[in-house]
Amino acid sequence: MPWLTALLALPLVGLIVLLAIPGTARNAVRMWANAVLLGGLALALPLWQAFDRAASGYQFVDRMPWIPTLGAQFLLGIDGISLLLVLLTSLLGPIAALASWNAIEERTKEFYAMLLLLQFGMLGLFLSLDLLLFFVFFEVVLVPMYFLIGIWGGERRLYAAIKFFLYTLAGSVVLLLGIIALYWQGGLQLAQPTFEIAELLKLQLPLDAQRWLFWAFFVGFAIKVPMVPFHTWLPDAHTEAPTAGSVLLAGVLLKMGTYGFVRISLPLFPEAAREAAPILAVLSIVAILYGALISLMQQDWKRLVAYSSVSHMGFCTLGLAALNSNGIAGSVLQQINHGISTSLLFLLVGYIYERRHTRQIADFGGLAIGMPRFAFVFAVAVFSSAGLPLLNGFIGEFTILQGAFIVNRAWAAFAVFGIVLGAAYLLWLYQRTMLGDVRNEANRGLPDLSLREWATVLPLLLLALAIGVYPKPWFAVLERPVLDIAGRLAR
Amino acid sequence: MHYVAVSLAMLLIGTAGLLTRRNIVIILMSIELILNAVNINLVAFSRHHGNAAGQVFAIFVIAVAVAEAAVGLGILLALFRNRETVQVDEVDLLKW
Amino acid sequence: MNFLDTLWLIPVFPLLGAALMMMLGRHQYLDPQIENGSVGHHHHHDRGHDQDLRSKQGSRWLIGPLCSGFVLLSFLWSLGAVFAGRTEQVLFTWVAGMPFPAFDGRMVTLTADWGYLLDPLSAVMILMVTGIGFLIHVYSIAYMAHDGGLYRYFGCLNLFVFFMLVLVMANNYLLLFVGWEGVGLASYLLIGFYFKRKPASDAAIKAFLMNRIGDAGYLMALFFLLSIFGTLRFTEMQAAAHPLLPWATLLLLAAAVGKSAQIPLFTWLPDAMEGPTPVSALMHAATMVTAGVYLIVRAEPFFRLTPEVGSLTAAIGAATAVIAASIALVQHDIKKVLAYSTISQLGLMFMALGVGAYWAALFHVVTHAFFKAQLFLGAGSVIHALDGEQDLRFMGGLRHRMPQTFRTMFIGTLALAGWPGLAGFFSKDSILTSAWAASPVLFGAGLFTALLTAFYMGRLLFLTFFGAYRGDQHIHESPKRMTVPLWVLSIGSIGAGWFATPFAGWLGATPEPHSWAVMVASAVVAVAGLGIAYHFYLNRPGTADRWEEGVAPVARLLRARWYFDDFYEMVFVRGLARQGGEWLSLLDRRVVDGGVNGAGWLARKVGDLSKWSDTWIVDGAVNLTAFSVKLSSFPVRYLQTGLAQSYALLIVLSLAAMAGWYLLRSA
Amino acid sequence: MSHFYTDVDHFALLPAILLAFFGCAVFLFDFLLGERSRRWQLALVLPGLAMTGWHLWKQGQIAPFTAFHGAITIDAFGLFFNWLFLLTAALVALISYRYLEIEEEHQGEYYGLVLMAQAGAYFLAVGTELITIFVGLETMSLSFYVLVGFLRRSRRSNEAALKYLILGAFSSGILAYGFSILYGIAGSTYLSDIAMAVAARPAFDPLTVLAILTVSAGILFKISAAPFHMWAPDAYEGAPTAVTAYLAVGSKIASLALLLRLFLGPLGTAREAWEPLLILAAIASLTVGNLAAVTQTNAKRLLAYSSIAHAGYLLLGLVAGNATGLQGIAIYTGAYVFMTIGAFLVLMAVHGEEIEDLNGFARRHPGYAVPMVVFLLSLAGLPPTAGFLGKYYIFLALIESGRYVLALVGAAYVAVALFYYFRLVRSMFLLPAIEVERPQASSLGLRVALGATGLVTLGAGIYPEPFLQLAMRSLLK
Amino acid sequence: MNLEALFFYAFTTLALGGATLAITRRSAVHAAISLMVSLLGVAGLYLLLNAEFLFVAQIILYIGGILLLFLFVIMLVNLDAGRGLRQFHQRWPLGAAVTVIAGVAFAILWSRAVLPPAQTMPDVGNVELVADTLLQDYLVPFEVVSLLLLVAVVGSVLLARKRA
Repeated sequence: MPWLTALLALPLVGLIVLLAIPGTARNAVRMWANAVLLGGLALALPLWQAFDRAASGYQFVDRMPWIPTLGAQFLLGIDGISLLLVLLTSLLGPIAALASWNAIEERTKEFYAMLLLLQFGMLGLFLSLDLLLFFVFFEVVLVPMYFLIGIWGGERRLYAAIKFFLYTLAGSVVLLLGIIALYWQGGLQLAQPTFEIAELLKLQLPLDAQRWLFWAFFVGFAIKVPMVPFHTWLPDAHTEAPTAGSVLLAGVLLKMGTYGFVRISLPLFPEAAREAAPILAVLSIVAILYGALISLMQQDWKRLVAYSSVSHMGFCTLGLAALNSNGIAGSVLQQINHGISTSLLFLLVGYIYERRHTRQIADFGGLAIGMPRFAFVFAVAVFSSAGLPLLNGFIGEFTILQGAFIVNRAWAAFAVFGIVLGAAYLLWLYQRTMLGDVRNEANRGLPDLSLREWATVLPLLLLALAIGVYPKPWFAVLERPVLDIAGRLAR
Repeated sequence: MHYVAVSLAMLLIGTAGLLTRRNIVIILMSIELILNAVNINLVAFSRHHGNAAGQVFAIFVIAVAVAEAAVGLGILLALFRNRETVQVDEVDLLKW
Repeated sequence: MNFLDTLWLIPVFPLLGAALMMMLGRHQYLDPQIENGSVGHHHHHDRGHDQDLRSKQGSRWLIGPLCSGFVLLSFLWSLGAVFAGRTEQVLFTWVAGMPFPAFDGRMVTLTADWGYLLDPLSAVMILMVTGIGFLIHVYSIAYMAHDGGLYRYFGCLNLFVFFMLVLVMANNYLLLFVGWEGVGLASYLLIGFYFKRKPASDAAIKAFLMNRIGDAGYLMALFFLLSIFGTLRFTEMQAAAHPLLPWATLLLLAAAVGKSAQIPLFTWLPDAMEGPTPVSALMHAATMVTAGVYLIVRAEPFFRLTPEVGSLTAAIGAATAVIAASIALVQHDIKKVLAYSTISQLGLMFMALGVGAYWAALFHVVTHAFFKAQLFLGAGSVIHALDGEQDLRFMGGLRHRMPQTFRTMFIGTLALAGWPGLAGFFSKDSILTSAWAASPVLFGAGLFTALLTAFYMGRLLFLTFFGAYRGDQHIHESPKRMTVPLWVLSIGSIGAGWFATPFAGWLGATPEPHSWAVMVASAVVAVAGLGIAYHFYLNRPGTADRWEEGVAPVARLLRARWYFDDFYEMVFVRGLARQGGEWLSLLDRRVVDGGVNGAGWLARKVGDLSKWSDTWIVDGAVNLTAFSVKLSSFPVRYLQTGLAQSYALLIVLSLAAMAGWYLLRSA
Repeated sequence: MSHFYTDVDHFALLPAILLAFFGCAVFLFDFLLGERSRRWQLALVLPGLAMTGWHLWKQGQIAPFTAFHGAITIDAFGLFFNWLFLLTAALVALISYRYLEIEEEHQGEYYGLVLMAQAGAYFLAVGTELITIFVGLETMSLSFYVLVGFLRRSRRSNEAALKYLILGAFSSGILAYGFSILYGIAGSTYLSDIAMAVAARPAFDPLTVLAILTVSAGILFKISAAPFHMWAPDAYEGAPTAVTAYLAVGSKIASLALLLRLFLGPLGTAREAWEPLLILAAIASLTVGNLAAVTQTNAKRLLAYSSIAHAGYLLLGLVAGNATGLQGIAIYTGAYVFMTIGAFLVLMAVHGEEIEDLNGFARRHPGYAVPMVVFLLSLAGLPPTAGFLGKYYIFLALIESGRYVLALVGAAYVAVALFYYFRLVRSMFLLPAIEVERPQASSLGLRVALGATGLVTLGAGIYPEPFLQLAMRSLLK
Repeated sequence: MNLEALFFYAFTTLALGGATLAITRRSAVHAAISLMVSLLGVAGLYLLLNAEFLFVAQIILYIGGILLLFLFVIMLVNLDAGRGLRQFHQRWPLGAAVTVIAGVAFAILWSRAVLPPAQTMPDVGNVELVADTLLQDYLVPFEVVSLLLLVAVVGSVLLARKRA
């Protein structure tokens, strides 16, 4: 059974059916979209069981000819790394859809159509094992995200939407040049020019070519992550995006960059990666500290969370820069963790925005009095994000830092301060919004989390706790692919 | 080579007219001059190479010149009906 | 079935309690009381209101006993375990990372079990945590009876006990860190219990952040240890000298300094007194702050191999002891006096650790736990009676009105002051003896601290319980549920000291032989301190003020708490703030409003700079690109004049240029 | 038939004859029947195109062959471009009908001129002799001059036609001058002879250089490459929108065919001499086209500038000079036909030229707005659209030939291009409508054309294999 | 100086002088007449080059056809009414200068050019030769040019006719 193809096709089929539903039947649209995304989750979850953790290479491979002229195939498959990201995507999709149930009153049908298209693109990116297919999905996600931000976003949505689009596009065209150049190099060495990653891994690339290719791919991925100094699209995009957009942007889209590093840059250009690692690490550390420091100064709740993403993604890239198994495994796990905790934060910001229609931190205070459940969930999200042990964030950060420490003790030493600062801005945020007395009467009598809202946050809460308390299975899934990559890098 | 020089001079005079005059009719005349320059060239080369292809080409160029003049003047008339001008630098609705 | 197989149950009880509180308390997570404007301390409640509250929340009375019961179960279980012997129990593999090369080149795997180790060291701590924890739970039932948020309170208290147990029972450094951070979390939650008050939440954040600085050190230490030994499990780490070991111990010391509020990271502890008094007793006096000491004792083999770090420990300890004690001299807030006293005593313990008297430090931890908890709870009783009044200047003469409290406080004071025969005397004596053996300077510092301790404790006692009452409250003795724990604790305060030798033996240490000279000195100092206090505050009231005028600069220094907070503020805030122009001063206001001290200040200041650079430099570059694209659009556009002839001109010009290029090329 | 005019000759000429025949028929019917006939003219044009197509297909069966002593060469290259002309003409005819009615200039000559222009273009693709090419080019150009000025009552249309004519005639003169030099070099007007003569000379021979200069100026003008592009924005803006589409596609790719014929054929051996020139022109086109488009407020003008940029990409394909580059040009032009006509036809449906007129368009007519997004994405070169494939091949060709900097420049401008293309998307989707509903120029023909262009643009992006095979086979045979 | 050279210079003077006058005359009618002179000069050059057919074609087609067309239009739009207007636009020196520069560059290129060796014309009458060439080798353009002229006729009628 072409499992992955079915998984990928589901949102697309759902989208086509959705287009047939009249736009005025809003509830039907909502229910259908939610059902499709939940169906996707139901389809994805059994992968966790069926996945063979001991096997090297890719599993559930679906291979079909696509553009034989170019040597591009429709090639889907997963290993442990993509398995986790696919599961995360499948989980965040329905959550984002459910979270938007009441928030999107206008152009509902278009909204869910975009959501389904986005889901299709995200799944496709993590599933594809063919570089051209990968690139296509890399671009496909841009359009729905542009519309999500541009139509249903905040005040500066027009600016944010095009900024997001242009930034990412600018990176991806360079990425495209890299892919083309790699393909060409492959054509010189292989019998048949191909985009298949597994085949390209067999290339013996000269160091010089590796360097050029690595930096070309770097530009594309670093902007997507985003690494400092390419990060400034992120706060705008996040702040202006609707909740579902922020959740998917932070939860999944940013991972495309780090995933690209893990899947392509590191294994394909190991020597160049070794050369570039110090630069990557320095940029990551700058991102960690810089993001955290800027977060401290934010007056806008959502913007703060957005900047915190810069900091957290800095940890992910630092792990990659370590180039060893712990760094990479920690990085992948931290990608998942960031997806969980930051999505939680964005969901909560979204819910409070639905109630109060402001995101200025100064407008809040004392919310814990009227909304204890909200405050509780927010506290868990904050501590998860701050990397408290027994919650998910700690495991990832610890492993990353350990990996970095092995390579260079100074890296770990600098990055560790990110943890201190992380606690600082998060707790301060918590204090200014949740604690204290109610200063603004508008904050009194706000309804606490509804059942639907609970349904969106609970899976994430449980997952955060589960990863924190028992991370072993997650590492087990990652072990094979990460060791393979680290092995290539060590050679 | 003398003819080539005449041709070039003719070409330049036509170009100069095209670039400097305001009157559209005269600009169209300048284009005729340019085509004549081409013809001088063609006929000169025709003799140089000892075949008639150049002359035949010149005939076609003349035909083209006629056609262009006709259409050009037709457009000029249409414009004149709308704008009451034949000064080329007054025709600048479309810019930037 | 071996009783030790059930070791894992010990932390589970309080965890159950915490979870139960979280589940049940969802609806009454915050009690309405707190919403009605109380700031946590009690006004006179008329019974009717109380009844009303009770009828509204039928299960309210159950919370305290239930949670106390869980801790009691834990205590009993640990009693059983302690007497059953020493063991190590691995529950499951917790973190299972990837292989990596250790410093010596072997490939090892990053793993950490969720496992417990029961040895004398942890046994002592377990008993202390559960025992004192139980007493404080019981005490809280009455103390917090009128407060809102009981579910939250007891839930957090149980959570704290759970994490503290994880901390002391962990069989590896990583799991220890779980407890380490966990108690930080519980501490944050409890200090900020009265979350509507800004100082409370400020203090909570400050405590958490200052601890986090230490934690950063802990994490780094973990990485060093992992790379040196390839494992984090206590029983597998074979202590051996390694060139990088000093780094590990130094970083561990940094962690301990944060958690145990030593110089320079001590300023959070006095602020932490914003929490409810039982919390101060439990966490910020008896148990949590001693985690630092526990950590160093746990890491004893490494510290032994790195004497230079030991010396630093001793120096930090001695300095902290003297400085904190001196600050305590001038505090007016009864809880602040005790807080500084705690810091000072922790300093003594660090001094002991530094000179290698690990058992002595631990011994002092135990005795200190008894009398400091007792003192805090007594102070709580006083505060409770005075309806929230904490200022010594508005107390006095309480001895008759609160006899039970007075008696227990009296015992506690003497014990802390080191009255011969009481617990504090013996433990302090052990420390001084070791210090004497190590260095006369340290000994002097210790002795001086003892003098100061006796003095300020005497001051506290006299100002509170003697003389005439200077306030205007209706005073009543606290209920039994509060005084009984006090009495139980005073048993420890009196008797614990006599078990020094068996204690050391149990830990496998050989105490220094008693030195009579040290003993005498210590006793003399204690008595003298108390005597001076008597002279100053009871015999001749007003002497103190005169003295203060006499040594005004010193007094100012002490009042200002040696300018530590101001120093942090000045360096991290104002130093930068003054440089900037108007926007910086605007920021300053924002920062001052922010209320977080220390590193947070600096961070935010730099944060603003980064934000500025983000807006103007990084984003600026991008926008500049966009702008210049747009800008360059215009010249290109305005070439398009609309004039056909200028178009033709460009054609000819291009032709000329191209022809020129060919000419130049061939020339 | 005489020996001057053989069956083969006839067969080679047949498509052009058909086009001319149907063109004349349209003129004639319009003249004879007047008003009443107009509804049926489309019924004359489409069968005419269909028959032309039939014969093109038959030619394809026996291609390659030459006729008229080598004046015409029916080869894969020529057929490929002719198929594109055919598609373009058909689409333009389909979309013009209702548009002309609204503009109240619905006259029969229009379709006749469309067919005549295509007949002229036919010789640009298959002509291998200078006079044939020149006359074909002029036939096409003259048709376009008239078409651009077709809205006689519109000042803008007059003006556009006038400027186009003056500059076009000037450039034709320069081109003819260049042709005369080529004739001077070879003593013959047949490309094969000229090729030999040029090959016998060094690349930087002064005469060759002169020929290259003038010929390239003439042709670059026609494909609207900078710095000979200046007419394009004005002509595009002033022309009737349907004609703009035809101009932007038909005229440009026909001239491109000529460019390739000449520069890869007779001038191929002088690559060294013309390559820097074309590189400059390509970069200038990319720069001018993309930058000037950024701040436009008129949608047609914006697309005009963008078509200048597209000329730049096409030139890059030629500059790369390898087989991939040619494939790239073929695929790019194929995609270009559909996406450009698609974009223009949506503008026609909006019946407005300013970008502001598009505001809120998506709410009212999502059926047009969504395909427009596809067209714009394709124009910008994003996957999964046909435009991506074209850019892909161009970049691949540049990288294969080691021209990394050019590839990077080309890639960088993709981002700029997306910025201005998405200003249209922004208007359609993100901005509220500023005025009451405008008359909408929808018609069956428009919808059919929209469906066709949209499907091809997206379909070729998603499953490009058949399209690639087609393009490859047509160009590499 | 032989006779042919004399004629060459005479016709050249006529052609270039007429051309110069054509683009500098203020009156459009004068310009048209100057153009006629220039075209006559060119026709003379054709004669010198043994292109008798072209000589005739030049006189009939150009002078008879095109020039008449020009004059006709000049009358129609009443151009001489605009005599008082500026005839050169303001930036004409720029245009002239660029032309000169381009001319110099082209002239230098030409001066270095080497033509292939000259051939002699076949010994047949010019008209016969041209006719043969036209109808044998250049049948296609001959057919296509009819299309061109058709387009020109239809187009100019369409554009120039009074609107309905």
